[in-house]
Amino acid sequence: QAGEVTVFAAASMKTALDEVAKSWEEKTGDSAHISYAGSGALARQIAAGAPADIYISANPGWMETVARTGRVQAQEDLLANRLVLIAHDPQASQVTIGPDLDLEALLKGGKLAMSLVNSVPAGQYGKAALAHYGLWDAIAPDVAQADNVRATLAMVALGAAPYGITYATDAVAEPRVHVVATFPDDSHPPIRYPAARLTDTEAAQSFYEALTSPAAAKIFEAQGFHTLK
Amino acid sequence: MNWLSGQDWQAVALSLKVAGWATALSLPPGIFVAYALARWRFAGRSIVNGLVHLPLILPPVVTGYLLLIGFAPNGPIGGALAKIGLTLAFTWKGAALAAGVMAFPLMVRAIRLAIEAVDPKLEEAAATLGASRAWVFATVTLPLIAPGVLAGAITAYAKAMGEFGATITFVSNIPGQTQTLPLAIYSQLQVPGGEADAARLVVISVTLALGALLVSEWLARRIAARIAGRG
Amino acid sequence: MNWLSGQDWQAVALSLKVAGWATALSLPPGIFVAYALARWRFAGRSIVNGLVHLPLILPPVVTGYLLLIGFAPNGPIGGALAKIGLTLAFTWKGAALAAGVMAFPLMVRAIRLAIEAVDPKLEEAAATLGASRAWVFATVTLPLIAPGVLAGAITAYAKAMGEFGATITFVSNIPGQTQTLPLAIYSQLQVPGGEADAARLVVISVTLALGALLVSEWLARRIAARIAGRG
Amino acid sequence: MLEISLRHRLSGFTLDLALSAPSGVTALFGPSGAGKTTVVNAVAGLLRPEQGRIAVGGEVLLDTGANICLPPHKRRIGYVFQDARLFPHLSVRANLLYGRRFAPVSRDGAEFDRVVAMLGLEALLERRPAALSGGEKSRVALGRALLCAPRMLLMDEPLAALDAARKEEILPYFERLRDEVQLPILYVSHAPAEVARLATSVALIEAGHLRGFGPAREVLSDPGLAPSLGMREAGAVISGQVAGQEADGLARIETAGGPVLLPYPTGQPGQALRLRIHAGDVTLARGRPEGLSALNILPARITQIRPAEAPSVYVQLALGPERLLARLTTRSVAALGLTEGMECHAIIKAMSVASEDVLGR
Amino acid sequence: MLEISLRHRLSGFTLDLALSAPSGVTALFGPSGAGKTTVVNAVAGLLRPEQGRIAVGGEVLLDTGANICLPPHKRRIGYVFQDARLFPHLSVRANLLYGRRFAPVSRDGAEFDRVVAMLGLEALLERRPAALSGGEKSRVALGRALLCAPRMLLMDEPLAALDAARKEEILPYFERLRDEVQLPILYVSHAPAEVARLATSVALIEAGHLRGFGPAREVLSDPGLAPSLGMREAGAVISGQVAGQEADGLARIETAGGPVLLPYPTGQPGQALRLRIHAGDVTLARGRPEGLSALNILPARITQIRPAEAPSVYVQLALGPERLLARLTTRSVAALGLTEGMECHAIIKAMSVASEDVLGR
Ligand SMILES: Nc1ncnc2c1ncn2[C@@H]1O[C@H](COP(=O)(O)OP(=O)(O)OP(=O)(O)O)[C@@H](O)[C@H]1O
Ligand SMILES: Nc1ncnc2c1ncn2[C@@H]1O[C@H](COP(=O)(O)OP(=O)(O)OP(=O)(O)O)[C@@H](O)[C@H]1O
Ligand SMILES: [Mg+2]
Ligand SMILES: [Mg+2]
Repeated sequence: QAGEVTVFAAASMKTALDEVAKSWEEKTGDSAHISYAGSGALARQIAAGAPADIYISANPGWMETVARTGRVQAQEDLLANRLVLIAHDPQASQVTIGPDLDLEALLKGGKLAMSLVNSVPAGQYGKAALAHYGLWDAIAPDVAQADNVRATLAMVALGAAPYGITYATDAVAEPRVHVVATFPDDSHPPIRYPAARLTDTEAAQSFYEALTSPAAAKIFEAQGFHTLK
Repeated sequence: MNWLSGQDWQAVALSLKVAGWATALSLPPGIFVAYALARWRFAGRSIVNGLVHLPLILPPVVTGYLLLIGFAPNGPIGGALAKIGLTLAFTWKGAALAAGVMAFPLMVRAIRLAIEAVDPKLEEAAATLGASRAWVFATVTLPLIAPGVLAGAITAYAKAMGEFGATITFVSNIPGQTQTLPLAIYSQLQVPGGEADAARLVVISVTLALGALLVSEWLARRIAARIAGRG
Repeated sequence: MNWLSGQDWQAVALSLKVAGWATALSLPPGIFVAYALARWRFAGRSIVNGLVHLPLILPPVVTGYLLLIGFAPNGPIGGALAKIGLTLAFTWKGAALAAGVMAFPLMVRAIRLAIEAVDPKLEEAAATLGASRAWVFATVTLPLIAPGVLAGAITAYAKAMGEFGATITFVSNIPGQTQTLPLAIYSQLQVPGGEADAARLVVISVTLALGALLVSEWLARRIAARIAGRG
Repeated sequence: MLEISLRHRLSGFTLDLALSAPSGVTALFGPSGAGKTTVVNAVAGLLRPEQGRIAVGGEVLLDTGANICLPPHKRRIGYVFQDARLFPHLSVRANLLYGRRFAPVSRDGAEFDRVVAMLGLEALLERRPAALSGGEKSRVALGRALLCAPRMLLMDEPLAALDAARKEEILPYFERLRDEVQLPILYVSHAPAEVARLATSVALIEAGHLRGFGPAREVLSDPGLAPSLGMREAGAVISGQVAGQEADGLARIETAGGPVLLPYPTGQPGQALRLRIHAGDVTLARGRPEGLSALNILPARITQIRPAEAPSVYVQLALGPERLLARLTTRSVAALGLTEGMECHAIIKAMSVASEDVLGR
Repeated sequence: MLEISLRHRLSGFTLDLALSAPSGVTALFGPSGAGKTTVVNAVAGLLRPEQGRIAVGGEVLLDTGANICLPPHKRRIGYVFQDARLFPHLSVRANLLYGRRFAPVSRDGAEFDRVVAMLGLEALLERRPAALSGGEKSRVALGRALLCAPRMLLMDEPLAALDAARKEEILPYFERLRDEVQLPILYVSHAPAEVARLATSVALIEAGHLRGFGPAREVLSDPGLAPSLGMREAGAVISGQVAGQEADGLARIETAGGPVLLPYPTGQPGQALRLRIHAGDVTLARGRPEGLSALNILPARITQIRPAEAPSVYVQLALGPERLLARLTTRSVAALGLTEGMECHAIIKAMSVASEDVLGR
């Protein structure tokens, strides 16, 4: 009899995780139901007793919330990501991230698209990076914060904002944006995607293992993630 | 049709089910509350009125969060319901509850306006003919407010079809169980280049809601024509 | 008060401004569209009706996305407006637009129901006394639908106070410029342990909207009492 | 028996009256704004007066002292509203049948057909009220109240919107309700002819107070109240008994003043009835006049001559125990030398007593 | 001049009539549901008939052939609706003044005061319609139409809800509008007395068709139309001229049949007027009777004896060029041996000609 697994995963992982799940389903004959939403919403639901078998967060902070419920059977950091500066204009020249970067000149009065800098991980990392170079205070008033990375990406893709800060994984898949710089890893806390197994069913264990299989790693890396094994 | 995946069809079917139940189940209390607000003077009237409007005022995420707190399996109401075998959290029933709660103020507003437009003199006339209050309501008030009830129900249905924030916060986004059309659209938007897929779902969602809207308009028109003596 | 940060106060002030303008500016077109839908038979009536309801049916994110496409500085409408010095994207004006668009269907529904409840015979009577169509509307229809207009406006205001999805998608979240209360609440809720801060803002938001609601109820009641000859 | 005592204040208007009427039709008569509808509403239970007591046939409907106030639907009172108040969403038929469901005894279909035929509603049964003319609406409203098997009827100007011919068809039905079904009726009307024809008692209301109240014959022949009734309409009511129908179609009525001939059938021999004789229609002569077309010449004695609006006077006549009222010019009184106590002849044209002035009982 | 020709179908009812009335008051008379309100609505522009033409004083308001249809607010027609249709959100004062703003000439406040006083609305000016009685509502509706300075008035049973005394105050005002202001009036009524008093022309409508139409005096004295007018109400209209007021208050009117005395002032000497004499009020005698209280005894010649509802007949009399109608029993006709062509005397009590039957002009 086929097993079932319910996965709660950060929305930004959808493309890659769908593929991983598909190949897992094909291999095992089991089926995976993946609920994509914000990491925080999912964490709260798990805390409230949601029937999730696996949780993958885009934010170590929410993983702690889940851990406190005592439901976590196994946990590890699954993936890492990098932060990039993207531009709408295909002709935009490459820049170097550093204390001398004149973002305001780049923006020419436009907005810098980011995710919510106090609550969405991509925004938090971006703010930390800009602050690291002492750029944040000057640029803060010109930052347009979207509620998730995809919305940030959409702003740049549509040209509503000339520049934006997103994950490398998001920039890879969107042809209408161009990466003009990658933030040095030491400019912000490490970007980690922790995964946790919340139940002991066979399917859950099998899926949890599949996440770290070489096949999965290939899929994740094709999307621009770094695998941590 | 090959341009919709099986999962998409699931979302369509689920949305129809969720919006249908949300509308159907909130209609009787909607009518009751609207009637009470329109016609009765009771202590706490303002409080009831405020409560009804709350889902309109609150960001949907907050409403969803409050539902989650209340109706989660380990929440106060959810626990009690679980004992009678009714699980709302993370099921389509919960999605219907969220949609119903979000649509409730719209429904009540429409029905209440309709009730306030009914001439109490007609209800008095029915009473002198021997009809009790309940009977007057069923045979005079209700038929006269039918267009308003229809308007309220269809507004609620449309709202339920489009409800996103409270639903994803309360019942999560589980394909086949709680992934309604708006949630499916959201999921698609998370995929780079998913806009085309999302657009298809948007078209379906709009078609379903507008279809219902047109049918209801036509119905309301017929009712009005009958009352105006043209039918 | 020390339990609200300066940024919170900004959000409160901004929300009031945004909801106020959204309601005020959508009122005249809301009345016009409601009147047209209620009383005129024209080709494309269903289309207009469908368009008006669209923001209700669509997930707010989609509405916001469509607004972004249309009104971005380099978008078709946004570009034209920019030439006359009106920037909507990423400004509070855009937030008002988003809130107004989202609230529009609710407003139109309420006003339309009220118009449909007005006895055309009274309008005929006014016409025989020499009043032109516009004058009949201003002196007979409008006063009679005042409670419905009020209901529509207040529903729209409440909705505008709570609007989140379309606003953040269209004008994003810029503290002091576009961060309305719901956006502030949402940001708080995204932080582990942010519930307490969110709750404070929810209380403020609810107070502001319910206050307006109560005032409008009281006003509507006075108007109704005047019409019923009790005032 | 209908007992009403009410006190109720509206801004700028105070209703304060008490009356106790015998069974039959009690007419409420009075100028516009006098308070008639207010009284009727209180009886129906649609208005709760500040103070009052209302009892019908011994049953107390309202007693503010004892805190009794039956809700309208428990009062079983058929009310014909001044404005028709038809249910706009129901067909005429459904409007008519609305009250049937609540009737304690189930009425047979024959009753429905009878009322529909009397009111001429056959062709309208499937219409909705919006597609009716003003008079048609008021006929449906009338039918609806009649068909709810009430134990009392309230009628607020039920015939105001109807033409004379239609009234003529409906009034006998009201009389039957009063006499055969013994239904107490509270009847508001501005038409003295209707009041005279139907009413057992008449209450004259002015500005919320009772100006006059009593048996119909007394109130209607009271010269002091005549102006309030509308000048042309003062007149007395005399009783009689049908003696028979003569060969040429005239009906013969025996009265205290002698036989009176009327130009239409009035009922079975032996039946008691009342004739309303308008004061303006009575001519007096000292000697018995000859060669007149007028058929009814009754010997009478002048009991009272009372000045009315100049230059006219009311002359009250005794026909045996009955009273008749005549309105003459002062010039005629002088020319004929009429004085109180004098014997004379009252001349009444058969044709001037309209059939609406023949009152059953 | 008022020209109306209409064809309009409603489910189960077809209106098809044409009439061309001289200036003055045109009365629409007929049973409930005959189509009176429908005609009036068409004139007001509230109903667009399938076919038709309507012109007032030469101006075309509607001509379906030429595709002309003035909207209601351009027609400047004051309409007193059968249902009052007051604006519920406006005070009585604001209701009354609603039309003033659109009046081409600004009316002075005196006019307002006059109308308010006539209708007895002084105490009600600040009330809202919901706080008015039925008759008060209809008075306000009347005032509202009168005050909009119309070039024509449509009145659909304006007095149906009013008592006799109030009617008596309002009717002279209507006469003044007709005679002094020369306002054309289309007047719907079920009360023959009102029609007789006001109407220049009478249109009798039955089931959507014209049963009779012509000058008031002809229609009202046409024995064939009498049943439609309500039996008691057949009667002729004769012209006269005020000769003067006698010392005892009686007014003397010169008519073709000789002087007629009436018990109230009727106007200035020399003024032309019309008297409506009810057929039921005319007594005939072959010789000149003596010792009667009746003051008016006019020599006449019988021109026609026509059977009416058995056992009565209509006797048409010639008073010079004028026609009088008497209704007698067949027995009286036989007893007196009345035949056509015979000379006789018509006896009319001064008191039986009510002031409402004295028609200006
Ligand atoms: N919408 C309609 N559909 C069908 N028939 C109608 C409609 N409106 C009116 N009628 C019919 O048209 C006829 C004429 O109506 P109208 O109102 O003109 O009568 P009326 O002469 O004014 O009668 P009343 O004296 O009772 O007011 C009536 O028989 C009525 O039933
Ligand atoms: N809500 C109210 N507030 C103040 N006064 C009122 C109210 N309702 C009625 N009235 C007054 O009460 C009085 C009596 O009204 P009612 O309707 O009983 O009169 P009515 O005798 O039926 O008159 P009509 O013959 O005109 O119908 C009127 O003067 C009216 O103006
Ligand atoms: Mg009344
Ligand atoms: Mg009519």
